[in-house]
Amino acid sequence: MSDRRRRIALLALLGVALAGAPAPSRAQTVDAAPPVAAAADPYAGLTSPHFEAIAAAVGRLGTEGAPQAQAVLRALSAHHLFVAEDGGLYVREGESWTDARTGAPVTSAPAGVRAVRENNRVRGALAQAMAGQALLAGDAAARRDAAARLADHPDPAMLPVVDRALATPHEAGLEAPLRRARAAMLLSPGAPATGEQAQSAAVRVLRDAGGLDARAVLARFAADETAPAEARQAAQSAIVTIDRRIRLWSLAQQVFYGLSLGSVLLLAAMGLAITFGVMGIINMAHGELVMLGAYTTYLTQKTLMAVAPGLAAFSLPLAVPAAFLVCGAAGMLIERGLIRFLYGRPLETLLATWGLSLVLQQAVRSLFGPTNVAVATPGWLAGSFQLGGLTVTLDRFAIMLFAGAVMGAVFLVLRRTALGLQMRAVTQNRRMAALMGIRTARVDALTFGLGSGVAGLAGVAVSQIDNVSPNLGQGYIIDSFLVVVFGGVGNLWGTLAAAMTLGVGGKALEPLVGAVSGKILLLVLVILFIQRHPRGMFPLRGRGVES
Amino acid sequence: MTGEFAFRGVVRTAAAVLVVAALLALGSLLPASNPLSVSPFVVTLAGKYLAYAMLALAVDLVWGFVGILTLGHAAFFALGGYAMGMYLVREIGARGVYGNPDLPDFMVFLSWKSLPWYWWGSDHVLVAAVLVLAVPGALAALFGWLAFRSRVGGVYLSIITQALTYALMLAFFQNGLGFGGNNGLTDFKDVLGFDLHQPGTRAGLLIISALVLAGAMLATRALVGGRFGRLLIAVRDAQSRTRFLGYRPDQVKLLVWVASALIAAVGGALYVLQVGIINPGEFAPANSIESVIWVAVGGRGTLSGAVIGAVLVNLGKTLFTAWLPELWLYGLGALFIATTLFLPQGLVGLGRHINRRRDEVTPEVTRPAGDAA
Amino acid sequence: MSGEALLELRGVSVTFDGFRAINDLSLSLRQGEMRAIVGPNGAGKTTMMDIITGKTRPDTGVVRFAGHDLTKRDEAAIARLGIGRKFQKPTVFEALSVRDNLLLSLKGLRSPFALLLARETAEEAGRIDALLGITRLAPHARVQAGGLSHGQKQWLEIGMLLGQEPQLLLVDEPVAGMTDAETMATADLLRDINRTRSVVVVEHDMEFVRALGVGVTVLHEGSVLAEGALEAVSADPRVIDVYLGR
Amino acid sequence: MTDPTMRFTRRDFARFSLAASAAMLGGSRTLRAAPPSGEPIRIGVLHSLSGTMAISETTLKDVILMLVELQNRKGGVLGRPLEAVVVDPASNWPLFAEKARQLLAVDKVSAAFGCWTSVSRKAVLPVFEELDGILFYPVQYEGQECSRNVFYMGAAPNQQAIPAVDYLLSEDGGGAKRFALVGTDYVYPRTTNQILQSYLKQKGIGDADVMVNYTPFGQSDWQTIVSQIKAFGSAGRKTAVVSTINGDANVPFYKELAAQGISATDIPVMAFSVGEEELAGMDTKPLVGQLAAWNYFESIDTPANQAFIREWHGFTKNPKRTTNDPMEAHYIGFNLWVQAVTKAGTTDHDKVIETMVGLKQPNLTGGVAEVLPNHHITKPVYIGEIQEDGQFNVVWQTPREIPGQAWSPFVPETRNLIGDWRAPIRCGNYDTVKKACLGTRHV
Repeated sequence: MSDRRRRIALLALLGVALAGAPAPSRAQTVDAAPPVAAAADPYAGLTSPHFEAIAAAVGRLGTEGAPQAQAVLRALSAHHLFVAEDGGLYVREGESWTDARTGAPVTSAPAGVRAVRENNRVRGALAQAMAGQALLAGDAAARRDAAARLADHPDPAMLPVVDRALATPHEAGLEAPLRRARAAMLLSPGAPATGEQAQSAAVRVLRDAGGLDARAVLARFAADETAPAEARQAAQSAIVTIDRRIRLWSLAQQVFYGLSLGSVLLLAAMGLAITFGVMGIINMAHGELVMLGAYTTYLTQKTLMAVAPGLAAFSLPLAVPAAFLVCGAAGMLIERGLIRFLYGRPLETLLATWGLSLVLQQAVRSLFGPTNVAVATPGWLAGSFQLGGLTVTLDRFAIMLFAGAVMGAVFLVLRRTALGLQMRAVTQNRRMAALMGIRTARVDALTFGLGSGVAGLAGVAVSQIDNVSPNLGQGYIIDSFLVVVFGGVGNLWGTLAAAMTLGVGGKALEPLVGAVSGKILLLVLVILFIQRHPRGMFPLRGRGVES
Repeated sequence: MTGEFAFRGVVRTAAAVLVVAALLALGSLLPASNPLSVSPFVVTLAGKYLAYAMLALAVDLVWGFVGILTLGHAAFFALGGYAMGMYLVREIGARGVYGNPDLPDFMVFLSWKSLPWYWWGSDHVLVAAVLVLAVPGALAALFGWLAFRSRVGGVYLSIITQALTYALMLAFFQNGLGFGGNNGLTDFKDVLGFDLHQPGTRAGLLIISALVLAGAMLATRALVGGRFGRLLIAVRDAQSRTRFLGYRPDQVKLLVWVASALIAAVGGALYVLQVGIINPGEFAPANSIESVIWVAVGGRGTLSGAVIGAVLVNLGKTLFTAWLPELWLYGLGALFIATTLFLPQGLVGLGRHINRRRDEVTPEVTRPAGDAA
Repeated sequence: MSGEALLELRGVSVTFDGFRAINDLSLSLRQGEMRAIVGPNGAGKTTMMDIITGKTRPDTGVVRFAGHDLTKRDEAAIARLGIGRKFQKPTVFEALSVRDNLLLSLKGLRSPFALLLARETAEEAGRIDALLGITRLAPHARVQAGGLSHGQKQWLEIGMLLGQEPQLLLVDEPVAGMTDAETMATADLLRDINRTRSVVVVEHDMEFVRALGVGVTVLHEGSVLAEGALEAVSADPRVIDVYLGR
Repeated sequence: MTDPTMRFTRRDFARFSLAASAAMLGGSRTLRAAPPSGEPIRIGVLHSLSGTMAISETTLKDVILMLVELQNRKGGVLGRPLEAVVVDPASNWPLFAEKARQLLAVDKVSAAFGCWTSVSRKAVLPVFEELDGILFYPVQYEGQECSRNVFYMGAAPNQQAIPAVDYLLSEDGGGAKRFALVGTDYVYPRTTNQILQSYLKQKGIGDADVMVNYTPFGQSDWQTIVSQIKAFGSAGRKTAVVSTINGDANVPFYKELAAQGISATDIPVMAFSVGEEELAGMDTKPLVGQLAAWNYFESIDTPANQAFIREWHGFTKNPKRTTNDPMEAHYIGFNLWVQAVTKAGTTDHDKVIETMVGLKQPNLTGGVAEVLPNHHITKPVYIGEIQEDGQFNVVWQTPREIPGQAWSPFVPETRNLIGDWRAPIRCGNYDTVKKACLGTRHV
């Protein structure tokens, strides 16, 4: 019996295998004589249910072009291209339909239409084709992007397009990427035979260009037995050169990763450095305040989308003050309603705030549901830019700057404002401060509010790189405490140093021992460090500390 | 005299624990038809509470009497649990899913070829018993020695205890470590030949837990009751003064710290026997914090309070997770806030407040300076 | 001067991040001597105490007590050598009863393991009662120390000091915040103690110092400014300078 | 002292769930068939409503409540009303065991629907076997288990992982030649990757072309790993990522992918734990084209699915609330159970378990789920690409339902194991070579 079931399973697997049976890759179809039907009608492929055929057709539209090619490709990328039962291709703009092949508007909506099928394969071909189009017809910026795209995704079928672009006069900025693209194509499978010289030259171009994509092309070429030996040799050595360059840069890269991780830790810990470090309140609900900040960001974004979609891109700048105010207010509420009754009893505070954190989590769960909420990353924060061999991701970079800014602001408040002065006075000698007429209660509330507000700011940053869910806070509370204690309680510089040390240290360990062991190792190191230096990296000195 | 009342409380509570446990155990052996019969579910539950009570007792010993706020005591609890779990897993022997006499199931299906060396001897009950005490004890000794010698105190100590348990949690989550990763150790069959699923065995385990707990309570009472106990209070409240009297507070702390870790470890072992699963979740810092909260709810520095707190809070948890699945967290959170605000000395403190007599003092009356640092 | 030095500091210096608290301080105390240390705030009186009792390690210099090098020992070891210290602010174990405070101070058991099993012996009870007598705290024996008056706490601490049966007592401003009556009584008590033990008293209160009628060492900016009988010292222009800032 | 409270609990459960169902029925009180009567049949709902797993499990609780409501509207089961007993194991594994025991011993539920993580299942397994209960487990899992008391409604590895890799190997899938297996460090990814590795070897993919990486739960900083993947992809051969990353860590992972400019057309990511529910919490624009393999997608257009989604939106009073694969699994499981009870004419656990095998239940995607002798079911496999709207666009599917394999033929230790709960074998781990039942669990 069981054998029968086994057989069914095998059959199924077989079916699977058949479904994905090897089919000729697009590059080949382009060079080989195109399928009979397609020869007559370049659009025929698009009507096919098979991704392979669709991709092929798209490719050919990109290379060989056709009267309506551009319009059709644009329509396809916008999901506006439809196939009718009769095999007709139609573009839909709102409610009006046009015949894709001729561009002529059709009066009555075609019958039984379905959207042209898409998948990664088709999208890939589409991107190539559009790049080809842009290279010939686009504006300067579009042309440069297109050239870069073609260089990173070399496809010999595009060679004529690139050559045409090179032949026509073009601005200086375009030359390099075009050369790179051309070189990459010459070394890619299915490239026209150009002989060893040309290939070695191409290898040199790519070697000087460097980068992972160039490396990929060279690697493929070097592995290809049919290519001439010398050229492959050259490719090999080129790869070595590139790898060396990459290794050098990767050090800088690790540091960048470390610093960006450090700034996240710093942001998360800074609020705590105030409430815990300066006021000595063990606030276990700190993480939840960070979470509130993240949810405030979400709400800000949602409201903007609703009321002023145009401004959606600015939701983050708006979320910053919003989160600060919301969390600051929440903080003062907590201080007035709970913590002030517990001064001088830090451990009770710990327990009460722990209880509070449970309540806050559950409250958010009831309000927003237990699942994550989506916080969009505005366009100006998406993607990354190259700094030499260094990939700088925009969101991380922004968070670094943000962390720096917040740090600076907190310093100003503590060092330059009356409030800051009063805060330090109260924390150093409450009774004396009171005698000098400082309204300590008010100062306490404000200080805690400030710390909570900063936690909220951390929430804004975190919403860009992490889940926004009721559990968000839990993920940061332990690390935050560790940072503050490691740095030395009551010392913002210490917090900064600790955050960066943990960040860079963690990122330095990760490639060596893996993420998990790295974190464990780091924790152990911190424990040992604190046992050598019981008051952290930057201990506060003076008589007051002892008691 | 110091805590006299509390200590009478200890005896009373220990007695109560024994009686209730005995009643439940007997009740579970009655036929279900009998009105006095107790569902085996309740028995295991009670056993679990008592195991937690051991943990709470351990926490109270260091927090209530030496002023060390530990946020990582669950680590010792869990380690004791794992040691016991290893033994129980080996007991399964060839009855596992793969019928492999040498390797636990989780190793078989992650294609381990042989037992890692640190599993050696875990199939002998005596070795297991030693491991239950030795491993957490050794860790506590090492950690404590380092910490107290270099005079790490206050929140610094609290935070690194938390870091310790957190690190252990991450470590045990790793499947590479050979303790079943996230799944931990489970699906135990029997202990010393007694089928763990038999009501008889369960009843027996409950009785044993009660006896061990009562024993631990009286032992700690002796520890903190006598002259040594006075020294503990002295160390808790004015550590440096004891130095100038010629005492070595670090030694005192270390002694109590290790003792406390051992109590927690035994608790963990009993826990695993009755709950039937141990996994890295037990190391979660949240668990340690909760154990502190049990003590706070019951009344810090009273021993009996720790036990009462642990049982009540967990009972509440059991009931509320069933009654109000959506809302129970509010209840729990509110409970902690309310206790700290209105019952600074916990339930025992409340009880004492009600029938307070003149000049009767407890360690809690004056705020330990040790806390603030 | 006859008799070898019980306590000797030679060329002791210590700095706290830049600030020289003790500067090449030398001072020696004979067996059975009582010495009063005076000096304006920040003269380094308390720091000197810290150095002797091992709370602070000197950067340079020698600190010897009855032939032992103190710089190598920690507080506990030094206390066991027979140096008792009374703090400026009375520090007693407030959660414990007066009796328990004294019990803990009694010379003898110090190892935690020994204490585990130790029970209070009749002999110890006797010593405690004696101390209660000396410190006039008998009526409050069972009261929690936290509940005592300031003066009583001072006395209790002195009692604990005696319980240690030290050769040398370091007493830091014992009469701060005491009534005149209490002050005089304290003076008597210290003179009493001095019959059997050496004493170093740090004090501002000149009346009190006069009442003690002992040799005086004036500290200034971490080193000895003048030494000798009170009259001589208080006549010393440099001292007057320091005190009256003329 | 606990005993009376327990009785309270029991009474209180009744009160709670009555109140609950009353609230749920709300408007629907008007339409009703022959009103069910008599002692209600209790079924347990064992899903975390708090803690880390609440993210995924709360929805499943709601689904069961909805199905119960529907069934009661249809006249209940055996003419008796159904009553859902909801408890909160709070993402705490020992608590799962405790709650399971409570449902079986105290509330005497006829069947329980619950668990998400493997560890929670492993935690309750001994309890269900000891007290001979019935558990319907709705989530795809690592396999290598076959208990008499559990019915596995989610996909076994051969119903998700293997077909997914086949797609990636195919031309349409990009013809990947290099694979990065990225997962959270727990049993499901470990086992799945182990299976995939030996499968890939069979497909002629060398070890050098397979990269395996494990990260802790809730990993939130993916910079290093993503850059490693990027480098791994620069060897000149088409590279794909197979992600067994646990739900929570996915958002930062995809965000980092997008940030470092890795698009689905360059290095596609095939995920096994990312469904509509998870996407609802993500900004999907940068994810377009990323892949997921499931046995159900909300976007699959069948009348049954339409009706189900309509019910769901009505029940949750939220027209945006998504449906996902584990929900379908519960739908199938619940209806199979109803069938079994009706057919057996009793809720007696043994009889129901006996009746289950061989039952057929139409799934929501136009196919049929049949309960196999190994207590797994037949499932179709779909590959979907993420679209801007947070839905999946099905780009590939298996020609027919695939029967679930309890034991993977790709793991040497279990190559010869099968589960068959019918006479004469009656064994969850039967060695077809030794012709013997391993272990003693099920005797």
